[in-house]
Amino acid sequence: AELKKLGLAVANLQANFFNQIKQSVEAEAKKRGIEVITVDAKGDGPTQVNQIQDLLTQKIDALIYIPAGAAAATVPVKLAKSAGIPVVNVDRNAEGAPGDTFLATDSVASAKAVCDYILKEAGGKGKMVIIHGQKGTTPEVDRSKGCAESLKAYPDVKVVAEQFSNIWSQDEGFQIMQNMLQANPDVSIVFAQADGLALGAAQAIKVANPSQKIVVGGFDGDTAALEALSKGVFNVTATQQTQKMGRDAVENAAKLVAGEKVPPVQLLDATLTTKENVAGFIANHP
Amino acid sequence: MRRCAVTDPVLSLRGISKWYGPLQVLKNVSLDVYPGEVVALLGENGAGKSTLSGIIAGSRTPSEGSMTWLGQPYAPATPREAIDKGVVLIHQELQLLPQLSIAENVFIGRWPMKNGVVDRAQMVRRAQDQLARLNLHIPATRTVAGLSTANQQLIEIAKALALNAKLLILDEPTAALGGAETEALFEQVRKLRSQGVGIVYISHRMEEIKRITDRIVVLRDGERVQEFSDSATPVRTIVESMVGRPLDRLFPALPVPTDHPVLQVSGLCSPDNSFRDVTFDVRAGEILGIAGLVGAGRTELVRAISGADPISAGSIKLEGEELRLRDPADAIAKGIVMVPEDRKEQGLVVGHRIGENIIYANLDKLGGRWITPSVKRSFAEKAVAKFGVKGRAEQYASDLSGGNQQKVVIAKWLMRDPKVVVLDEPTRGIDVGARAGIYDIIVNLAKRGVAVIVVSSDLEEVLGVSNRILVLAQGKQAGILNRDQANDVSVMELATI
Amino acid sequence: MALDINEHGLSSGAWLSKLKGATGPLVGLLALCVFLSLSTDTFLSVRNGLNILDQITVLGIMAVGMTFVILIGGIDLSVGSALALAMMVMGWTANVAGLPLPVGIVFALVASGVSGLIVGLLVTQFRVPAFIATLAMMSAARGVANMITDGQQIVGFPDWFMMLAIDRHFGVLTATVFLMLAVVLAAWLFLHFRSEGRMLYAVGGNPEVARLAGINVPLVTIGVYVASSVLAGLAGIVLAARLDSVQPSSGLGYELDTIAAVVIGGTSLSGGAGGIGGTLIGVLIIGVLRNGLNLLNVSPFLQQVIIGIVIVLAVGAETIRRRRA
Amino acid sequence: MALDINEHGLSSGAWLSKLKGATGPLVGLLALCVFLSLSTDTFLSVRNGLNILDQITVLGIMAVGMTFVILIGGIDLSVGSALALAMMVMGWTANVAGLPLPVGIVFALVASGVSGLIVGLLVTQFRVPAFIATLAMMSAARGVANMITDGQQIVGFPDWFMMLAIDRHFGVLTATVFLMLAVVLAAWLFLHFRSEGRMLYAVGGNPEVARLAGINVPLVTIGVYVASSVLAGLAGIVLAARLDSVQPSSGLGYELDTIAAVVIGGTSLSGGAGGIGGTLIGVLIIGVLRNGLNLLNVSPFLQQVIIGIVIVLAVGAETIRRRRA
Ligand SMILES: Nc1ncnc2c1ncn2[C@@H]1O[C@H](COP(=O)(O)OP(=O)(O)OP(=O)(O)O)[C@@H](O)[C@H]1O
Ligand SMILES: Nc1ncnc2c1ncn2[C@@H]1O[C@H](COP(=O)(O)OP(=O)(O)OP(=O)(O)O)[C@@H](O)[C@H]1O
Ligand SMILES: O[C@@H]1[C@H](O)[C@H](O)CO[C@H]1O
Ligand SMILES: [Mg+2]
Ligand SMILES: [Mg+2]
Repeated sequence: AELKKLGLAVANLQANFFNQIKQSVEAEAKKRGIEVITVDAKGDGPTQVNQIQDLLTQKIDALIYIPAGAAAATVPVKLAKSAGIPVVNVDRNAEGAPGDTFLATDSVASAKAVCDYILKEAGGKGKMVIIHGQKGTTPEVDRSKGCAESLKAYPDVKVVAEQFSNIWSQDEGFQIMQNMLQANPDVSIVFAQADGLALGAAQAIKVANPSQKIVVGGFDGDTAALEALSKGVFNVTATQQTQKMGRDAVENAAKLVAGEKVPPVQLLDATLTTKENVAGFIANHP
Repeated sequence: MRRCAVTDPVLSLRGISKWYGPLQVLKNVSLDVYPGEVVALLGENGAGKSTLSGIIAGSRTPSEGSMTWLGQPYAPATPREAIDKGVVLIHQELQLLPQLSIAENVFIGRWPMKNGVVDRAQMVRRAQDQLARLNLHIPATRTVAGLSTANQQLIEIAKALALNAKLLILDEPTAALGGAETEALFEQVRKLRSQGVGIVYISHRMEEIKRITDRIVVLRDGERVQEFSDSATPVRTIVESMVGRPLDRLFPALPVPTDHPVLQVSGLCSPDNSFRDVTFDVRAGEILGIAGLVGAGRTELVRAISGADPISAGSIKLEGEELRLRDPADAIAKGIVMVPEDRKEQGLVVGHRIGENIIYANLDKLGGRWITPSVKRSFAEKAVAKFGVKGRAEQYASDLSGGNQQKVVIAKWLMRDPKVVVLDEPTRGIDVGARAGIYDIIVNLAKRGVAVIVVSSDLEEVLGVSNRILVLAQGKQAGILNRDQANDVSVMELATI
Repeated sequence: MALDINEHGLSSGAWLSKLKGATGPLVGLLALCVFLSLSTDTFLSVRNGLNILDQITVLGIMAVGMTFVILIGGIDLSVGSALALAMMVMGWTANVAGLPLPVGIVFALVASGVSGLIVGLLVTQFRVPAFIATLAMMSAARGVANMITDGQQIVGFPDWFMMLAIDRHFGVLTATVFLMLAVVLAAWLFLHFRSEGRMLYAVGGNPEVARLAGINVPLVTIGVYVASSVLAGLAGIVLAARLDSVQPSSGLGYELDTIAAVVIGGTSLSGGAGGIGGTLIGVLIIGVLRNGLNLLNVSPFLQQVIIGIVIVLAVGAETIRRRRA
Repeated sequence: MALDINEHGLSSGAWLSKLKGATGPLVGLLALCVFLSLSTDTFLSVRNGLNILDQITVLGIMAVGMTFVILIGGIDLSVGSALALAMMVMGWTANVAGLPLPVGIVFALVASGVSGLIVGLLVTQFRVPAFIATLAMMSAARGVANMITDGQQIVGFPDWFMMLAIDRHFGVLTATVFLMLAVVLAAWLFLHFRSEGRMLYAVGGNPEVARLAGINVPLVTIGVYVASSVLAGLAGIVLAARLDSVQPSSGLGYELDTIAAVVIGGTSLSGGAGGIGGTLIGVLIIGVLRNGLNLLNVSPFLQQVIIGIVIVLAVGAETIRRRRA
């Protein structure tokens, strides 16, 4: 069979990372003459289940699926499977019901790299806070795991506060960091699990104007974040290959529809990005 | 006082008609009002008096006809335009903002300004002056909420007086007023008349009409049917012109009460002292009137008896059994029901159908089974028919005239066969014809052995309908008069101690 | 037809007029359906119809409770949180405490009922405005829902549970859709034919009139908030079946959706007027609109704009209709 | 004292009573402050006080507009979206179209004003209930905000802009806090001393009474919705300065926060009663509460529960006070 109509179910278009993937999927599909139907769950699992029902009603040939929540992730896959539609999971995968293939960044390794960098930058000691992503989602779980590994090597760093965000957004990052700074004014290290959160945190720090230096690490390589990185707004991120992820997703969907076999998990690298090497990513996002 | 033939009218109406959809409520009405005269506008409920007032004051637009103001064509599109010309209407319904101060209410929409800002000090001062004109000595900075209806009505009047009107229309200004307040109002009306203000006066109280007005114009079914300018015209003639048929009598003959006491009240006190140490009983088949000046505590007393307000001391016994009333439901369950003084806020859900309103008071009787539309309709229709409500069960209460609304309130209670019926101001704002109907209902209740309590500010009414009259003065029981001892002098003497 | 009139006292015209404020929305709904049937080849199919029913179960159940609340002139902002609380209590009971799932369901309904009871007591005994009482409960119940598992979701319930939302019995209705329809029907019968139902209208029409008519206004009020919360809890259980999981952030923002459905359906926010029929129309408008926009392949951002416009049209149509009349 | 009465017509006791519905909340606010001063060593400091002021700027400005709306008996659910719309228009004008930022600010305020104008027209001319009209606008304006940059955020404005939210002039107030205080003061003066301000109370108290008193009710209503939207837009600009970026998801859920602040401050949802003084107290309660819970290092989930409880206490205190009286 041939891939003619593709459903794209996005978790939340307000996150730049997803928006980049969406734009890449749509560009790639256009190139191949494939029709894409995009739906945005705005972070709500039940909404996404409804949307996927509607996609299936429209007889899509394949589904690219970025789960909106941690909890409901299995249902859409089951729905699609029972309709005989192949599923490409991107960024997040559900344990009980994985997609036919899963495309994502190796978050454990990349988060370890980011944390290694900020912990070293801070001199290997001090108080640290972690702003998590949406609780229980694959990237949140993996990035927490990666950073924890890194922390093992730095016994003098004390994690004094951890909080979860809901939609990985800048407002949330700002709010959470502001709260954390009130309770812990002497924080010197911040790991925010996405660039939106990191940018918000950096701004909260700027507004609070603390006496100590605070190192901030993010994740993603959001368009706006890379600009900010180049201006020294925060210290480091891991740039994910969003463009490639989008292209690969379409590619894999086409293969699955054609009946070809694809590996169940395909992890991509993210590149540790600092002020030094950011220019290349701004010019040309991977 | 006769108008001078050479002066021109301030206001002339020619051929005014008004339709609401297919319903014509004013038919080709013409009217002149001259400076310095008081014209009474009379008619039954629904005759079109308020509609005509609204047209003059710019709050409604006529469907046909024309008006002139001081000789110039006059067609106000908004109340503002009319007010600016000097046409001021005191609406039948209170038009006050309870959350705001009295002063602000008096000057609403026309705040005294100084340097582009509202001059609050001046506003309070001037409002206080206006209140003083009506013998009202309440601080003008007080909020309106919580004031008695009578005082609110006086504020409404003060609001109009502050406007320096050339034409003042008063739509039932005394419906909620007692004798003293009415006098204060009349004094102001006379003063304005002597200053050359033209006045249109609407009321259902015939004795007032005779006292204050120079000329009487009667509306019937939206038509101007007659004019009386001879002050010697007997009331009966005027009333018959209003209702369009001969009227035999207003008050029916009272039955003789039994000796069996149904309700016994002793030493009753209210927590806020609005009445103290009240003791009386009402026998089966008896009508007990309660009289007193405005603010004497009559409403509070009957509300307490019917469970609407708490008491702080004393006892209420029904057929010998002492009652502990925590809320109206308790009283209703025992057979004590009340027709409250404020029809629109307490008696009826005006936005709902008549049938529903009747059902609301009888839900426990209908409860436990399915209230199907047919159950509901037959129940409501029975009530409507039994008490002569002019209307159908599925009509909205808001579509009925005041008199018919009042009958619905009575009907909803009487379907329960109560032992004690309390009526607080049962004929407020109701025309003479409809009033006779309500008196008939009251007397028929007594004939059936019900104990009836009637509270009224209309002295003629209490005198006409009661076997005995309890008089309250500032919350204290001033005395109980038998029918043969009671007359306006004896009642007023007790009320003013 | 003539028989109809005699039996139910209502001609078909009268039936229409029974919907009162909802005729505009009904026209809007029908117009929407006609438009979607013509402009897509997927909308008008049994399968899609059943999908829509599936999709509105949660909203539909919550909207029934909200109709009660709005009818008495109140408002309930806590429904989304009550839903989450019920879900977490159920999940915890079944998957952490290890009790049978039905016990979890009972606990869940009790938990949401308690939340409604607290709201009812705050409103009637402490005179806290409903808006504030339910706003506070929205925050507090969400907090408790989060604390149960420290913010963690719980995944995986017995198969029979999930099947309630998936198995189409007799090839048509899932158990959850059936439940919603049963709730709607029961609520309609209750409001129309039971004296307790009529009390809601009286209280909403004018609480003082209702009190003087012998109706126990505080009791009715408390009952209504408990009902609204329990129905939100029930909706949470349906949602759990649909998602085969529970998480404490469920139902965020549902309060506005639910109120919108009720108000679009012609129930007046000032109380005393409206009903379940209108609410069903309101729920369907929201459901059909979201479904249709997906089928039309309207881009997500434009969808938001169109949803806004259609809601205004559906409600505004009522005004225009009245003006003509 | 006697002099006071003569000069201002108000004794100090009367001043307190001017707050009417807000005395309970004021007591609540004071109790909260005393409690936090005793239980933390960080709360009672100039620095923390200034922090709180910074944190409430956005809410404070929006709450002023919402006070107007609620005073006339309306409600505005679209403020969060109007804020986002203004932010995106400003960002797009300045960073995409490349016009000077002040031009962007003007365009932003105009855009939010248009959104308020549409709401006002819907409410007055098409009789759409405010709840529905603003709910629809909430969806539509959010959609438009998203479409401007296809959902992307815009980061990086001229330094002077960000400094408005950071630089503490004379070591005390940032420009944005100053702006908020100016807005609050202006609104207070307007409501108290301008006839247009008094009209709001009349319209909210009873629109028919207002009409009969010659007040142009539709015009007042439209003006109020425009003001509310423009103030939300202004809050958006302040937020942009604070975040040094704009994104279309900003302000999600702010409508309930804003309404809560106003209602906690004693302004009645049924209109006609309340004022800016109370709103300021409501905003401060929310601000101090959030700040205090952080200083006390209360876990986020427990914070939600406590926020709910404190809101109820602050408002319920009013009832208890009245009962005593
Ligand atoms: N807005 C309206 N729509 C339809 N009919 C109306 C409306 N307002 C008044 N009416 C009808 O017009 C008629 C005249 O009403 P109006 O209020 O002028 O009577 P009225 O003489 O003032 O009576 P009352 O003595 O009870 O005050 C009544 O039949 C009334 O039901
Ligand atoms: N001048 C006043 N200032 C403040 N409160 C008043 C004033 N006059 C009356 N009240 C209060 O208003 C309430 C209602 O009084 P109201 O006049 O209704 O009593 P009433 O005896 O039933 O008279 P009526 O039924 O004729 O109006 C009473 O509690 C009374 O204390
Ligand atoms: O991995 C992604 C990104 O970090 C994004 O910022 C939000 O959602 C996560 O799942
Ligand atoms: Mg009248
Ligand atoms: Mg009275």
